[in-house]
Amino acid sequence: MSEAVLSMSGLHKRFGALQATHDVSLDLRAGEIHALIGPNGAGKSTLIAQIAGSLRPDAGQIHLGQRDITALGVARRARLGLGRSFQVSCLAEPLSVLRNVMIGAQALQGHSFRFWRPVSRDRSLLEPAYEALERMHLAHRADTPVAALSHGERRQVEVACALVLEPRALLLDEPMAGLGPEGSARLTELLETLKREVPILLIEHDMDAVFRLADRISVLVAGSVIAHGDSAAIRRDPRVRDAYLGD
Amino acid sequence: MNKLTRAGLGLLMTTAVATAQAEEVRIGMITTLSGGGSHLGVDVRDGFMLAIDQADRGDIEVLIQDDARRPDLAKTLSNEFMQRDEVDIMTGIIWSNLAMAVVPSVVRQGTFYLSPNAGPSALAGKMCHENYFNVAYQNDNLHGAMGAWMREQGYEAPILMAPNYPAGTDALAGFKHLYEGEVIDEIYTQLGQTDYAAEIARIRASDADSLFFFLPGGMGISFMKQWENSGVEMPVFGAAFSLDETIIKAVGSAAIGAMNTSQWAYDLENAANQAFVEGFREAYERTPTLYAAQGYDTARLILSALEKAHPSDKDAFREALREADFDSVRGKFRFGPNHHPIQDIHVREVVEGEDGEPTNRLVGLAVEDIQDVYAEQCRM
Amino acid sequence: MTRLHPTTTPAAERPAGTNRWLDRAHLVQGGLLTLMLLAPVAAHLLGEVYYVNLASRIALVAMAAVGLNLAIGYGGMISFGHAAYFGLGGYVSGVSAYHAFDGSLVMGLPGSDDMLVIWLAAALLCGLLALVIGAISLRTSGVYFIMITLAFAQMAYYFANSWPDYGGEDGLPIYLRNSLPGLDTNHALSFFLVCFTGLVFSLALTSRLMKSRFGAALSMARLNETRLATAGISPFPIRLVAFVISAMITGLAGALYADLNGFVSPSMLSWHLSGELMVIVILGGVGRLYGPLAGAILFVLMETLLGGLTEYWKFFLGLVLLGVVLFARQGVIGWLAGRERHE
Amino acid sequence: MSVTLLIEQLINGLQLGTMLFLMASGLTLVFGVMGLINLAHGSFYMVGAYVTALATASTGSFLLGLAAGVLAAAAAGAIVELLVIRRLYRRQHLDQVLATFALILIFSEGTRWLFGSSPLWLSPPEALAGSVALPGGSRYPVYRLVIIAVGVVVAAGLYLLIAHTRLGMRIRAGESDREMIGALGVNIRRLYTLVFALGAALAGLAGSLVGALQSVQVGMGEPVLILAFVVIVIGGIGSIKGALLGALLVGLVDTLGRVFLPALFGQFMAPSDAAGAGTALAAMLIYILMAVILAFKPKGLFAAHD
Repeated sequence: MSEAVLSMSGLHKRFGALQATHDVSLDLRAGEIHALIGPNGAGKSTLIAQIAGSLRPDAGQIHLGQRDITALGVARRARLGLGRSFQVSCLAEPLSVLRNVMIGAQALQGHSFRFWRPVSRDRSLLEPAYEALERMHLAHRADTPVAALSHGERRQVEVACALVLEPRALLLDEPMAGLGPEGSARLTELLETLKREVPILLIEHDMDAVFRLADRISVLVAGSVIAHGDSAAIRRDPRVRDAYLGD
Repeated sequence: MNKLTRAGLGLLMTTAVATAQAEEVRIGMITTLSGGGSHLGVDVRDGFMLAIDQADRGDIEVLIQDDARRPDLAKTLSNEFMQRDEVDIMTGIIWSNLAMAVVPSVVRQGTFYLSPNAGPSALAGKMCHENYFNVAYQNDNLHGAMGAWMREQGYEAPILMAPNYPAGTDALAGFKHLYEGEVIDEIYTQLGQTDYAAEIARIRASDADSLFFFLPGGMGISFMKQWENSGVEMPVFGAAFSLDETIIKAVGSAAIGAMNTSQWAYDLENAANQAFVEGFREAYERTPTLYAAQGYDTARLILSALEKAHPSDKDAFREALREADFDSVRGKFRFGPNHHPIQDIHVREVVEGEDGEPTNRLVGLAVEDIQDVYAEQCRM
Repeated sequence: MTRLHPTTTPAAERPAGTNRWLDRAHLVQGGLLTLMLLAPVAAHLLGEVYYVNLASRIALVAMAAVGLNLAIGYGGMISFGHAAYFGLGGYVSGVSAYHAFDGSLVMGLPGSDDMLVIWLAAALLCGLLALVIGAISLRTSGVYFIMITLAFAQMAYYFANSWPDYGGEDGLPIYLRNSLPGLDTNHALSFFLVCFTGLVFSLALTSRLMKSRFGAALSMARLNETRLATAGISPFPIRLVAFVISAMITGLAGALYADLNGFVSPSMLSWHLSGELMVIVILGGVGRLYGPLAGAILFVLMETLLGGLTEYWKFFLGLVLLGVVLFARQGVIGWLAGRERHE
Repeated sequence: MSVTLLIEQLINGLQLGTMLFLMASGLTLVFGVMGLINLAHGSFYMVGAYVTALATASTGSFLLGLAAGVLAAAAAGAIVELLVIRRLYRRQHLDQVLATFALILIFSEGTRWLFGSSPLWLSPPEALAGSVALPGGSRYPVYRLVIIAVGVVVAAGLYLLIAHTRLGMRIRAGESDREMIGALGVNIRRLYTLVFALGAALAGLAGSLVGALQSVQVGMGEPVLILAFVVIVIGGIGSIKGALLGALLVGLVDTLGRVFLPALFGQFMAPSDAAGAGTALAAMLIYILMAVILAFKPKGLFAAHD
């Protein structure tokens, strides 16, 4: 069994009376896709926010490799190799696709207090950005403003933005949402190859994609992980059926 | 650009139209015509233009600009007058801080400046200049005179109040200089403050037998209204800046009984003053304030000097100004060595006028021939 | 691994079929700068010193607004307190000249009437002040940021107003314009050229800055803070540094402005001035490099021309501003040069 | 300092606070519902004071004047909303700042054009002109107590309006979700006009009441506008409760600072220096208060929403 790249243990988060995260422990191992599913309101968003660093857990730890990142901010976690995409597209609309991706390459090369050299001629930024777009089959849209992209294309840009960080772990929040069947198929194919380079924590609504892709699945209900296992085990688990059908 | 347009559309009727005379005189007036405190500038302008109109000379052109009470704008306008319009004489500034921004460089560059109001101590002392004349007063004059008068009247424990800015601290220093006795306390307020409840409570709680305050413009109006309301029984003294005709009209009955010092009063008995007050009332349908009187005197001083010399002959014109050979509306008027007035300061009381509105009435003489203390520092 | 576009520059920088120096935006920008330079030279040749000084004033107000535009337009930090830096720059100039004039010391240091020394001091002090103010203010956002920057400027204003050593509300005159080695700064056109250089410098700096990695990060901080953080760059230090640079540019303009007027007073620190700079930036076009210049030309000219026409000039100024905001939505520069292109 | 004086100063602070609340409540309401930064709020304050002064002078009745002032401010608010403000809701804050700044210029100079530069006369009505005895022997102006009472009534009225009426429900809906109330079938344009006019009326009420104690002149709205912004930022923008507490806090801190700081500095400085330094610090005090509060609570004390 390979070592965990990303691991959470005993995460708790409470908003007033609402226990949004209750004693959640998960890990992500090299070479796998670990899917996190759960009905609406199960606390997925809160959990992602804690992993990404925009929300502090009340208790528990998060490790990236050996390092405890519980107290670090979003930007530090990203620099340490935690890449993520957003459920609702989170890009700078007026800027070109290329500029959105380049900013990640820039972060990777140390601090941004470089005031003189124009980025538009900076090959050390352009090359990795094009490379990431290439992998998402988006190089031809590099100069298009994000505002002019289709919904599916934006999701692809999101993933490209995460890839350019050369991440050690990827956190993808519903990447399939709104993609047509063709787009979904292409993304599925990509994730299959990608997981060999970087393990993926996949939050996804599309159950077909989850059962096809995921090596392991965790089910989150009302803030707690109620089931855990491979797709076959999860399909059989009565508690999961309850949680989904009992709604 | 057309010079007449520049002089201001509103003034077309009153500005003498420039005629093709060789010896034309051009006067630039920078004053406050918009925003808070603009009634002072309007009065100076109206008094000044009344005298110019009465003189009925075809060779004087007056250019008027609004400084909006901003030092940097006043500075720009003074450049405009000097460098573009090449005026011979400048005048009009109301506020000390604007005068400090404009006057030193104007007079250094050889243009005459006659102040119709602002009289900061620096310009009377260390920074005095041969081309600078103050036709109003040095700022301390009225405060000092009130100090002297209150002492004479037997007040033993005055409490003083002024805004915390140079004119305010100067005012209290001027008062104490001639009062010469101990004061109970000095209260400094904020510039532009509108609520004085806290200060009034402090005054009420003190053992003072009288209040001397300096709060020009809107500050004075707010204070007087709140003072009457508070029910404190204590005689109130000030300088005319805090109790001019415009201000007491806005304050209403609350102003009645307040005493103030002024170098001029509309009921001073002399021929020049009668002509002025009547003429002003006729032209503008209101009773002039001391600012109007100062504007009027400034214009009359210029006119008297123009009889003797043209401003291009600087030495002769300066000499003519220094002689102050005109009938001032305040009666006696002459310049001290620092080109600031040596004049009588009168005491006025706010009373109910015939129309039921408050008005100032002359009560007596506070100090005869007052001269500012800064004159000794002046090296001309 | 495939490298498809390793050497090409993005096409968005070169719109197909147009020479980039001949499109409308560049013509307008070049035209504004040329006008800004040639009009005072012409005025000088005609002996109209006043217009040369007016041009200096426009150049400096524009430079201060260029500084503010870096914060507001490029950084998305709506500062309502840039008068603090404009005024501090002015006071550095005034106080230094004051001590140079009478030979006394200020905090153990002699005064200086050398503009180079003054500029350095003004930039450093404004930067330091902005570092402190920014570090506290940038914890807030939106209207809170607007108001906290105003609060700090108001503190500076009241402090200057009631500090008697340098004249308080009366202000501090600069009797002799500060000097610059090898140049007669009292000569109106020479001084204008100094101001114009300052303006061009601030424009060039902003332009270069916004094309750099720092600029890319700052743009992203304004457009999408979360994207920037997710990419691994903390927005706070980027914003703070931009805020400091912005304050330094505005402070330098203030130092020169005090020299132009021969005078510095607390009115340079007042909220009216902060508001005026903000109005100039919006009037010209927020986040457009040449917006502040267009705004300053229009604003200062209206102020001087309308003021000569009618006593109620501010009424008409208000109408014009309202017209611009309602009908010219990209500001003057947007109206002249068209919509902005993003790369 | 005696206890009586301290009590009197506390009432003074309370009274200043109520005045500020009248201004700030309208400002915060307009921001909360429409997300609009309205610099011209001070102009409605001025309109209220001017119309009250003119109407009181011509009718002889302060009460009629007051009613006229409030109505005029509300009408001015409605007209401005219809002509200008409603084009600004979807625009950036910066455009709102420029447009409402322009409105200040138009209102101020327009007023001066119509009514001249001289301040106008306005006094409290005879019936409220006197003072009453405070426990401890000091006296306090009746009119200032009336202002406190009006402030309390307005605060209670706003609470009832927002918590218990249909209009209030729509206002609350508008605060939490601007898209949603359109979907609820509420005539959103009319609601916005109404709320803006209500805000203007509150400013006009403040101007009318305070005009009897202060100088009624052009530009009188600007200093109080800045203070009102300080108040709503401290309280948390959009929150009426925050505006109330912020106003009382600012009123008390400002009043007590003006009273105590000069005395405090007098402990270790020469009296005349102490008065100057103490007053200077007192002038900065509320801004220091605001900076400190925002440094620790970046969204004010009672932020209604983000």
